[in-house]
Amino acid sequence: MSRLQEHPIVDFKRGKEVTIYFNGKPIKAYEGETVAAALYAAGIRVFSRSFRFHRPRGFFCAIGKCSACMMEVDGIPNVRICKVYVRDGMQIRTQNAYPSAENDALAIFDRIIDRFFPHGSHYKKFTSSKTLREIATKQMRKIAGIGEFPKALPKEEADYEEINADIAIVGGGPAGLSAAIYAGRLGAKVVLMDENPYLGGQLIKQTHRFFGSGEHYAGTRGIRIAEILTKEVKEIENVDVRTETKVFGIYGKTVAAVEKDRKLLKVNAKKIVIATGAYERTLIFENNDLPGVYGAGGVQTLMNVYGVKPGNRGLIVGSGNVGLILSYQLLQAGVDVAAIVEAMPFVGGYFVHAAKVRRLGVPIYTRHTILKALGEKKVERAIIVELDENWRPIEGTEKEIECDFICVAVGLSPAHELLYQAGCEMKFVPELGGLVPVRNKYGETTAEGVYVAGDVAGIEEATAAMMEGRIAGLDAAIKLGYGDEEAVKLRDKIVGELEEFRRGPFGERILRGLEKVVR
Amino acid sequence: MKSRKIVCRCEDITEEEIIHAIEEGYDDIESLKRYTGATTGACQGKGCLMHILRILSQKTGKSPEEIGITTQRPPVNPVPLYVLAEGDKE
Amino acid sequence: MRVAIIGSGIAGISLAYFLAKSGIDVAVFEKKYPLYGASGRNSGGITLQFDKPEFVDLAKESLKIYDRVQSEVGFNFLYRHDGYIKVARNKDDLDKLEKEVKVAKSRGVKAKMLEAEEVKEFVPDFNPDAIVGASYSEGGVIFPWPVIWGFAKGCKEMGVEIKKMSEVKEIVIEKGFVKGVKANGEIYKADYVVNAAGAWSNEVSSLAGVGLDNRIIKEEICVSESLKPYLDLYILDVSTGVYLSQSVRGEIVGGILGSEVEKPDTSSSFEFLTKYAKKASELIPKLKSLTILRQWAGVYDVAKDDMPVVGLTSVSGFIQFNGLGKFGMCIAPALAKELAILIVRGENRKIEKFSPLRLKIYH
Amino acid sequence: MQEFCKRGYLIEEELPEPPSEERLRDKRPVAYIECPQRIPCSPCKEACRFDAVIMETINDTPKVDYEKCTGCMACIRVCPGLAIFMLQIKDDKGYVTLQYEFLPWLKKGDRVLVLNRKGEVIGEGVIAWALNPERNDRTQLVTVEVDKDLIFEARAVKKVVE
Repeated sequence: MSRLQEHPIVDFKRGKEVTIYFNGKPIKAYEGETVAAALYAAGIRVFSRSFRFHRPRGFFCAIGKCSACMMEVDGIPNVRICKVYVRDGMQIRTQNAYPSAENDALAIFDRIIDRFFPHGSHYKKFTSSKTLREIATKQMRKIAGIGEFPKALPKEEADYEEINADIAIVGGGPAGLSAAIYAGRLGAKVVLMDENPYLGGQLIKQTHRFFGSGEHYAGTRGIRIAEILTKEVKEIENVDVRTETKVFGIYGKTVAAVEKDRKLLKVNAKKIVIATGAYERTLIFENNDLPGVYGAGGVQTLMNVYGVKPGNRGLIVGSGNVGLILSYQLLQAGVDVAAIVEAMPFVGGYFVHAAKVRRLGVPIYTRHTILKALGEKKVERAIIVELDENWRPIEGTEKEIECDFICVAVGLSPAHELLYQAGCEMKFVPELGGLVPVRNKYGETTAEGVYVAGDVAGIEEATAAMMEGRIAGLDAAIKLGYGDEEAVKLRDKIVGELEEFRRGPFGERILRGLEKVVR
Repeated sequence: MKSRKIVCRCEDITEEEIIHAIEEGYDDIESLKRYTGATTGACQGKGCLMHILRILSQKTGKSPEEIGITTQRPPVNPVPLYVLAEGDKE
Repeated sequence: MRVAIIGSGIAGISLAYFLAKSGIDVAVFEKKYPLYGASGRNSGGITLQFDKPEFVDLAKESLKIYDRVQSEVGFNFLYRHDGYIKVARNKDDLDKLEKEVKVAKSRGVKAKMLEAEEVKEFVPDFNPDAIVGASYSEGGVIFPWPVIWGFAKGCKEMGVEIKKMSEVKEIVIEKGFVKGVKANGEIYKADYVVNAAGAWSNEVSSLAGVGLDNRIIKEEICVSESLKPYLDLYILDVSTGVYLSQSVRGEIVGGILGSEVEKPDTSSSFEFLTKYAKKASELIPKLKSLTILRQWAGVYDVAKDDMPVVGLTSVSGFIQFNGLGKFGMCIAPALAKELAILIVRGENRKIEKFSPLRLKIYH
Repeated sequence: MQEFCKRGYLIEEELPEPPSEERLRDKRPVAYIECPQRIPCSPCKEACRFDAVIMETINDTPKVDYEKCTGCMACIRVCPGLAIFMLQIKDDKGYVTLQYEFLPWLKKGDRVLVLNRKGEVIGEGVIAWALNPERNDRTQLVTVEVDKDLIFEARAVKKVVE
């Protein structure tokens, strides 16, 4: 069993034991675990089969944003089991695979489909006669489609609530929490929404001590900072905190969300702070879809939140802070780290993070990248290769790495969707990680009254996210008439601190990016 | 298992197929999206939009800014109908 | 003879196909990318049941054209001839369906009325108590995207140039005669300019100084996550405007018939989602267990008398091909074939009744 | 980009200037900070009550005034980068105190393998002192007794599994 019984930093509080049924087979699980974590702990790696080639797909993002873990749960199709908590007697079935995702007869497609149905042939083959086209279309329909039409109505009773608020804050991570605390303290009526059952966003997975200044909890573990900020926000009664609340759309100044998968929440706000963080970047290499290839965040969630070991020996791709910290966290969970590969000629993250793992014997291959993942239904080995100056693999430098999982930690991209919906002017800024909004120094975007803070404004440290959150929260409340000159002074003091914080070499790249978007 | 470089995990599109579609003339992001189906699957582009942008930029020589991205529509994540129905206050 | 067509939707692209087949030199000017307009945003519903006999004939002819073109260009439009059901929730709407069924049958189309219970034979989980009756006719679901790509493929193979990102900013007219169009700063000489710009037709018409005040309708639509085959035919609830079908890829595609707007606008609204979810799940309760993956919107234009606007105008060489309303996919190909004849020969009595000169323009 | 970022570890010439022999032989250990990169991080400076850690701005590398340093270990408790080591020499024995965050926790008397900055085992050592992890939010401080010449080599320990 790959459940961690003990961990140096995190105490895993396992709930009552329950039994869930996976394709009819009973599986032991503990309340508080997601179905995905429970199946993974039971050694199940293949969660679904891909749409066209029927390749095996498994646990990947762990935050309900990809399609790899969609299954039928109690008769309801296309449910992402990484966001569903175990309940006793649950019936879980894999989809679009016969007899099951583990052993799928249609897996043959992966070998033959290129010869008979190269891409685009659904439009270009069997077109000569009407009958031929109709037969082909009927067959295509049968093969297409993922889940089956629902066999049951939802169990829960739906509900609806409409709230009018001064400030709606989307995302309860370091940025959103800071915005809610500082706006709430000025008296503004705030609604803070986060899709997880816990507040703190990324912090909850960061078991290491944080960098930055003491004033922003530096030297404290990420998970402790989450506890501190959560306590602070819950003490302010004019801040209405809604967890397990997924915001799905912004329509003008209306924020629409689904709370606890059963209540439709409509928040009409005067100001909106978008603090939805970022997604993991994926990497394109051969068999990058094999179960066992994970984003770093997915592994951190599985290991640091649900206490399930991702495997026994991992390869880490990318030596930014995330890759380096993750390697250290894997060692803490008793998981071996075969190596860290980095395409650049030098380590991407802070040197001290590299030194931490180097002195524990983890090799770091700079100027290297992953060429392919190997394995029948899950990762069994990986091939890494050396790169020349213009980033091209050098023939003959291939090395085989024994590993049973691969973590891709090659950076994050801001979650831009809601900003486009709100009508913000956006720009593609590589230094900030991707698509970010134009805004002023208080974080207000070109969409009047819509603010942005944290990684969604540009990929940076959690300390910067907290500062940006405080500034946005203060400015939004001030513009609504809350607070006095003290509040204005505090806001401008933090703006100064943020500029100071970004003045080091690591801030150079951020400043270059900000020049393109801050007006 | 055949060796493939998967760009769009939800619609199962390889890098080779994306490049092939661009060469066939679907060389603006909206046509490429519709012809290959990339970014239209269950994750609505969260895993592949940035790669599509990169590949298009490399193939057409245009900057990501010129290429632009597909229209970002609600909902950001799938929304249950039975919950939405509760909001119809006719 | 050179023809410049403004708009690469089903109207513009099928006209380009027919003109090219008669050896005419054609260029299509698309403001954005093919499928940007209504032709790329609709749910592909194909019906042969209308309250106007002209529409039934045009729809029958268009279906034949689709079949022929798919073979000619070697492109499958993924059309499924599984039928089209219209349901009514009140007596008045039911009476309208009865009239439509009569008109359809009078033009040789298989159509009949259904009791509420009978709908369950076509849709297993249908809730008969939600309606008072229904009609069934020939028709089904086509996939609009390959339709446009298929025609475009045929056009390109015949030398037609389809210019993306080429908005026509000016129509060059000298002494009442069309001389060409200006796009991306270049003049394209042409003897005929065809206004097939859908919801933007009023704007394009004013470039030629020809009055046109078609109403602009915005319609919102959405898709669920992908499912195995469940719904074969197309369902339209004429009382609430809600329609449902399933795409070949497995998503349940659904929307609500549109309402008039000032100018083209394809933004999404919260109210659409809640109304659609309520009304659609009243028809098929188990839809409640589905999730909506994406919502979007399209815009189309319809003339004041709800008839297509096809033919010559006061400015010689400037031709209208718009006002097709929500039936573009059903009737455009047949109209395009006749309009091509009108352009080549100079007159075509078959489409006389759709001439723009019938319209009294107030602006 | 500095050379050490290509390797992931410091070599001889890149090490900060060491404390004097006399300070090392004092009965109080001295803080030795291996933090060569300018990053926005200041907990060590903020934790020190004796102004022994010098940093003008948050982005400067920390410099230790070995005379002012009292060996109180406030800084090593909070360093996020695990970059601080307390050094001391008694007779021919050297003592290195480092942060330890692995299971099983270490106890006085445990025999451990001693590793250098490249993760190579350079000998064995004995744990002379171990702080209860609960008293420092799960970062145990352990002092390993090694040969006195190794105090600028010994940078990590692994419990010898009997």
